[in-house]
Amino acid sequence: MAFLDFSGLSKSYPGVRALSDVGFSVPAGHVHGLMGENGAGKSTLIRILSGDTRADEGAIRIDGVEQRSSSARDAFDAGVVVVHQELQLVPDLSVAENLSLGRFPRRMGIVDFRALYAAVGRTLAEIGVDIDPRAKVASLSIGERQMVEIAKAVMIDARVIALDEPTSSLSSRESEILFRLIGRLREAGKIILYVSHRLDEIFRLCDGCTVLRDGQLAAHHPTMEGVTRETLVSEMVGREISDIWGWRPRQAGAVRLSVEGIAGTRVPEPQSFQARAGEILGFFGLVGAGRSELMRLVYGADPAAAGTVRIDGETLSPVTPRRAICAGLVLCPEDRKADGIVQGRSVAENIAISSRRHHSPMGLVRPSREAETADRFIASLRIRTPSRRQDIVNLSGGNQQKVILARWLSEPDVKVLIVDEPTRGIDVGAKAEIYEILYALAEKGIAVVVVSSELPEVIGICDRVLVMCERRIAAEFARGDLSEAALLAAALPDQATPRFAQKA
Amino acid sequence: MTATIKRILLGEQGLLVLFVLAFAVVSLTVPNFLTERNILGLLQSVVTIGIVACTMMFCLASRDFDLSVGSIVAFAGMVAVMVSNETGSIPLGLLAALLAGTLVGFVNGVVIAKLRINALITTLATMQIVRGLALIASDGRAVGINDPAFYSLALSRFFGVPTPVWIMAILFAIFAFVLNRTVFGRNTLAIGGNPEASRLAGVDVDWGRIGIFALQGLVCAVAGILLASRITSGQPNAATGLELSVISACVLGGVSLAGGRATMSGVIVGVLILGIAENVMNLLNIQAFYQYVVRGLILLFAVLLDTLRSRALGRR
Amino acid sequence: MTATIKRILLGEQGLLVLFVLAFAVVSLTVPNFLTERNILGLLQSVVTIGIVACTMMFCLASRDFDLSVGSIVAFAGMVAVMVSNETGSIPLGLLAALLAGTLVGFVNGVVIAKLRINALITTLATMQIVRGLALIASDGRAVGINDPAFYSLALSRFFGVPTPVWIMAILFAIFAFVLNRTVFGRNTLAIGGNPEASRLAGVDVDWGRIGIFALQGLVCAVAGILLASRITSGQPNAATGLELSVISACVLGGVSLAGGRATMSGVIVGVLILGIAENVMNLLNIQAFYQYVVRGLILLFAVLLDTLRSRALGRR
Amino acid sequence: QDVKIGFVVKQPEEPWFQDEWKFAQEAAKEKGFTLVEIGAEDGEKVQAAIDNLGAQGAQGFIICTPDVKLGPGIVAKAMANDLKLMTVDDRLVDNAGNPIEDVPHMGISATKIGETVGQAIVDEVKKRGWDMASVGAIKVSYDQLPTAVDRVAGATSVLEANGFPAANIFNAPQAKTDTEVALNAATTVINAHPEIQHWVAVGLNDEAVLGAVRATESVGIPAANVVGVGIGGAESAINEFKKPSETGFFGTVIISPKRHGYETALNMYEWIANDAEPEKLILTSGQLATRGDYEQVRKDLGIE
Ligand SMILES: Nc1ncnc2c1ncn2[C@@H]1O[C@H](COP(=O)(O)OP(=O)(O)OP(=O)(O)O)[C@@H](O)[C@H]1O
Ligand SMILES: Nc1ncnc2c1ncn2[C@@H]1O[C@H](COP(=O)(O)OP(=O)(O)OP(=O)(O)O)[C@@H](O)[C@H]1O
Ligand SMILES: O[C@@H]1[C@@H](O)[C@@H](O)CO[C@H]1O
Ligand SMILES: [Mg+2]
Ligand SMILES: [Mg+2]
Repeated sequence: MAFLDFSGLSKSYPGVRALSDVGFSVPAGHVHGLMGENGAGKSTLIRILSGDTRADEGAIRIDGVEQRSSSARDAFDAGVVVVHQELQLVPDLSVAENLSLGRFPRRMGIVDFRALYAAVGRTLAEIGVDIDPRAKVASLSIGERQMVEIAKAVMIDARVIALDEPTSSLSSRESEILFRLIGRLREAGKIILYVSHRLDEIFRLCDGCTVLRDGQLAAHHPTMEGVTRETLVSEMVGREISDIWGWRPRQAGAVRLSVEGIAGTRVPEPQSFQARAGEILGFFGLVGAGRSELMRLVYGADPAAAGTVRIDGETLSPVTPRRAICAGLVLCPEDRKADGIVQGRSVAENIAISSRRHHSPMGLVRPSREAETADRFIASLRIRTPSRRQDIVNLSGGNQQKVILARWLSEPDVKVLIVDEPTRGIDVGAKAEIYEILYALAEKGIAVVVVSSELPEVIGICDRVLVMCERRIAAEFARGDLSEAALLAAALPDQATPRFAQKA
Repeated sequence: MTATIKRILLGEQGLLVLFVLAFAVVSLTVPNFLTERNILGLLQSVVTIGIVACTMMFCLASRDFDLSVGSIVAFAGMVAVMVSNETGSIPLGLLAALLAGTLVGFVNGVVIAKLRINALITTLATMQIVRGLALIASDGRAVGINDPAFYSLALSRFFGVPTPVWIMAILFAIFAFVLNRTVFGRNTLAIGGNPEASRLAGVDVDWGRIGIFALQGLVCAVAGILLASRITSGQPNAATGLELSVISACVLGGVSLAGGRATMSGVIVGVLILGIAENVMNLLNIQAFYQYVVRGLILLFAVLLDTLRSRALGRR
Repeated sequence: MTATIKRILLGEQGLLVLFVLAFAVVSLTVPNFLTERNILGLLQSVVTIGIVACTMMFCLASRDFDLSVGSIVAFAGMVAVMVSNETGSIPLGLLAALLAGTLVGFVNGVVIAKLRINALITTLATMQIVRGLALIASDGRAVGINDPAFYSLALSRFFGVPTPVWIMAILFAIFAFVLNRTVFGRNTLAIGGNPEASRLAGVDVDWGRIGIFALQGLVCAVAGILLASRITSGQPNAATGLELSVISACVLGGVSLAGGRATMSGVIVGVLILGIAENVMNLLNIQAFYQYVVRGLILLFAVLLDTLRSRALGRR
Repeated sequence: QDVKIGFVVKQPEEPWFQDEWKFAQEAAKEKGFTLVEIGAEDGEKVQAAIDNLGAQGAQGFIICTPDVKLGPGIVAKAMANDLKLMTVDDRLVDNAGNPIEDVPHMGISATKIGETVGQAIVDEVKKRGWDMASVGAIKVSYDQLPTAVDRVAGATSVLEANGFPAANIFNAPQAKTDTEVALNAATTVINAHPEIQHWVAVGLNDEAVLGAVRATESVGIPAANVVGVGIGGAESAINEFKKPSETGFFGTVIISPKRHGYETALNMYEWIANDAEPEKLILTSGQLATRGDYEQVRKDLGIE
């Protein structure tokens, strides 16, 4: 019987021990969960498996044969396919080309496009994804891109498939497609490594799981028998977390953000909504419902064609991110790699970039003050980094997300905080802390707008929820009326109207 | 009405449409422009730029940069002439030149892809080294061609069109095919579009880049041979500044310096725009100093239109 | 032992350490190198490159590119001389030159940031336009300086060191401070790291870029004035090819062309390496053609070391 | 005392300067002094070169300056470094544009050499019996370089003085001084005037004129209908004469790099070693060489 076996894996980066002496094995036909806090070493393990990085010590064996992959190509040849945490697609190539990159069907060096489109079309249909194989990836939404990445794993007849947080940008509907797919792969006898911060997914999918903590093996469960939520959380975080939502009642005050009739290229019809002081307003919807696009218009990240945005009654016009920030409206963006992190700059710099104008007299920066702020957030958000001087690209995905949050939390005069997918890729422990911070901000009188695709999160933390469907605000729910069924029903488009999406 | 015009001008084929319009205007207004002789002369004048642009397109599309092309053209021309003279055999001379060009390109590629030295700096360095070698080999002098058969390369014609123009046209066709239909071409675009993703997908990025540079060297050698034949000698200081003209032509033709985007038709239009601009300025007898200014303005204007077009298409 | 050496050479200060080593070797082996005269001569020879490198560093760090610096230097020099001659007032001449330089830079910036035209093409265009203007203004001939007081700008000395060298040193200090300690400098690096993220974080990316180009123009004008004063005339052909030397110096000094990485100390070392290489080749009487080759090899070698260093530091 | 002399030239890649250096080295070998060759393409490099020479203990230098207006700066720099100064080829001028007479100079007037070209063309055109009024002239110009402007102007002035219609002189501007650029510019001119049967060509140097000649060939004008006369007489011109059949490149006005290189170096040596100040002004003249007599002319000038 086939199996995947890790033994004694260790890997260090300057100042960080990402993995130390990790060993476990997974039998064929199993879906194995890999869990741990942000920075625990999950992605590192997967990168080693994919040949992208080399371990300092230790070995990986498949069916007892030691793998010596030193490139992605070698790993492929050994039957290993990896869907990485950060999307790895080429925007200007077609979906089909992306899916067969590195393995084009060819005749004498010439790509057989007919065969390619046919094969890809078949695969996509098979897994139930409605995307044109000829469409350029640049024209797809993030969720659709994620599905393309996942389709990659199916296209190739691999023995080992590793998925690093594949659902972090999928809607529940798309996640369902993925879960069905994983079920099929498992039946076909593949070995599947599944990284996720979502415990319910682990319980639903996995045959066993492994927990990493600080680069070490914290627990290994060959089966899920007797494993509970509580055990996993305490193995991951090292402490008990009773109620991760921790919601408590708040008093909504005056209207702080008032959006009237705003519209733009990707939100064609004028939309209006208000957010009040001390309230946490949720935006729920399926992927592509237009939530992110709406928030980008409100923030001025994209130019609005019509509408007004008022903060405490003052009109911002036209809105630009800079004006918005000065007026106390900030947005923590959804796509951290493209719109969030400033590559090549330190953690401290990434935190200070926006707020430093408040404490830089005559345009002179004050490094000591920025250092202090950075250290404060590194401690309070438990950002795993060797120092505040570390280049942000070297942080794990979840820790990058925390740094971006810290950037906005360090803004002094915030009146309205919009966070788009605030806990994407964030571990349970940190999630609870982030919710706590959002509550504290709301209680200080800030209007907090949370855009989220995670139904439990929306229900767990929001005081009021607006549901978007096909780029319109379709329904509103007070906290008392929140239920999964109601929200989903409001988010799903009418059967009559075809779903707007896909091809741009 | 205006919407339609806008759609046509700023559409996918906008550059081409604009080019056709501009060509029509020039043909009608500039005396002596639209004559067979002049058009053939114009085409011959863009042979070097056109040929080198074929592979520069690949280079830019893969997010690289090659400043050494002018030096390789000169060097290969020198080699062709010197070896032909030495051995008395033109084929041997041509072979040596093609090998020399490919070798320089290959070295560029290896240094850039394997030692991971910045392409700009590497090719800036080889640009100087190779120019130096050309000068050293010839002691800084032009080397005359002994065997007049060598000239016929440039002087011969098929169906009234000079051979170099045919060669350029054939290379355009070949490289359009290579870019769109071969694994090499698609990988090139992938490497430029997202090097990291390409590497993770198992594309051999290093060897892809090396291949592009080697091909660039080979194609520069072809251009160098034709140039030597046209000017009937190998000149060590030929083709200085070629790199900027070629890169301009490519960018005019919509090749993105950020990698991942290129079309052969665009590059051809870019090459022709540059050639027509020079030709028309001379036909209109615009003073040399004003030519600088006009050249700059045309460049700006053409790219501005392309930018508007891309923006209208909603690309970022 | 070897580990220690490796650590020192490839450490954060590796380029500096290497530079000091190389300097020591050169001082010991090359006759006449380490004399006060020669060092002062050397420093004077890098004044133009050094001054322009200050702002080119900002330009590259913000992921932009400026090819027009050489033309601006020449143009500003011409303006300084012509206006001084015309009005009889040197201060007026200098002011006009500074304004002219800033204006060109500002136009570059606006075209690049607001019209969103590729920086390479924009500055390639202004490089030609501005050079053309300089040629037109002077009819292609150098313009002599009427008032000898203008020369004293370059000839005067403080504590035995020529004024231009002082000015360069002061600009080094100023721009090191600007880069590290001002919001403008930090924003420059952020823009280079990720322009979109910077914009969303409230950085005024457009005006930041415009500011950098305008500053670049101003600084080029300073260099142009000093150059005119040193060569006692305004020359429309001055400083051709300056852009490549300056960019080389910056990249040698570790400025990343992909934006987001720059240090003043690195750039100073880069400038000095180039200057020393030229100086030593002439002291050793290396033949002109071999100088090309040596120059290329030095460039490659210096960047190779820096690459090794970066890799050892685990940067990508 | 060890004598060290600098020889600074404006375009080290040009064959002409290679030759000057070569002959200067001959003098150095003969007299046993050190010759330091430095290429300095612009004013700033000239300054650095002079400093460099001073630093390495040279006593004097000879320069062909990138621009004659650099005169006052060069004189001042030479003085500051305590170096003796001579100029070759191009004579320094002061700010008012007058020659700086204190500096010994060996060279040739650009206008005069242009006139020699013009005269050679006129003579040949008359000899071939063409109708002056129907001949076209390609003026390959490089206006950025004052020497080039003067040379070409000298040539066309002689053409016009001999009845050549000014309207038939067509400008083919070069953006760079290489043959390909001249070829492209000249092609446009020729194609714009298909009615003209006979062509003459002038330009800054041999390479420029060669470009024009190649252009006539590429459109199929027979060699017998073309008279191009270049300036310089280095390899690129000689190659033309060595071609098996005659081309439109009729001749070149050779100036002697031997005198310019060897004699200036020798004079500088005498000045330093024996305090024998050279003549303030030596003007050499250009001599026309054609296919028939170039070997003899070169021998006469002491080249080869
Ligand atoms: N190239 C690198 N250079 C330096 N440190 C690195 C590098 N890559 C990863 N690390 C560090 O290694 C540790 C493990 O990172 P890894 O990405 O494996 O975490 P993870 O478990 O996937 O976290 P997340 O849940 O946030 O994705 C982190 O502390 C990270 O900062
Ligand atoms: N660059 C783009 N080009 C074309 N269409 C786009 C682009 N970006 C987004 N879209 C489309 O706009 C629609 C709205 O996307 P948006 O990101 O706002 O949805 P969302 O509700 O925030 O969902 P999520 O962020 O979870 O994907 C999607 O259908 C998407 O396909
Ligand atoms: O530049 C020219 C050079 O080409 C040679 O002809 C001698 O004179 C110089 O002025
Ligand atoms: Mg991870
Ligand atoms: Mg969204």
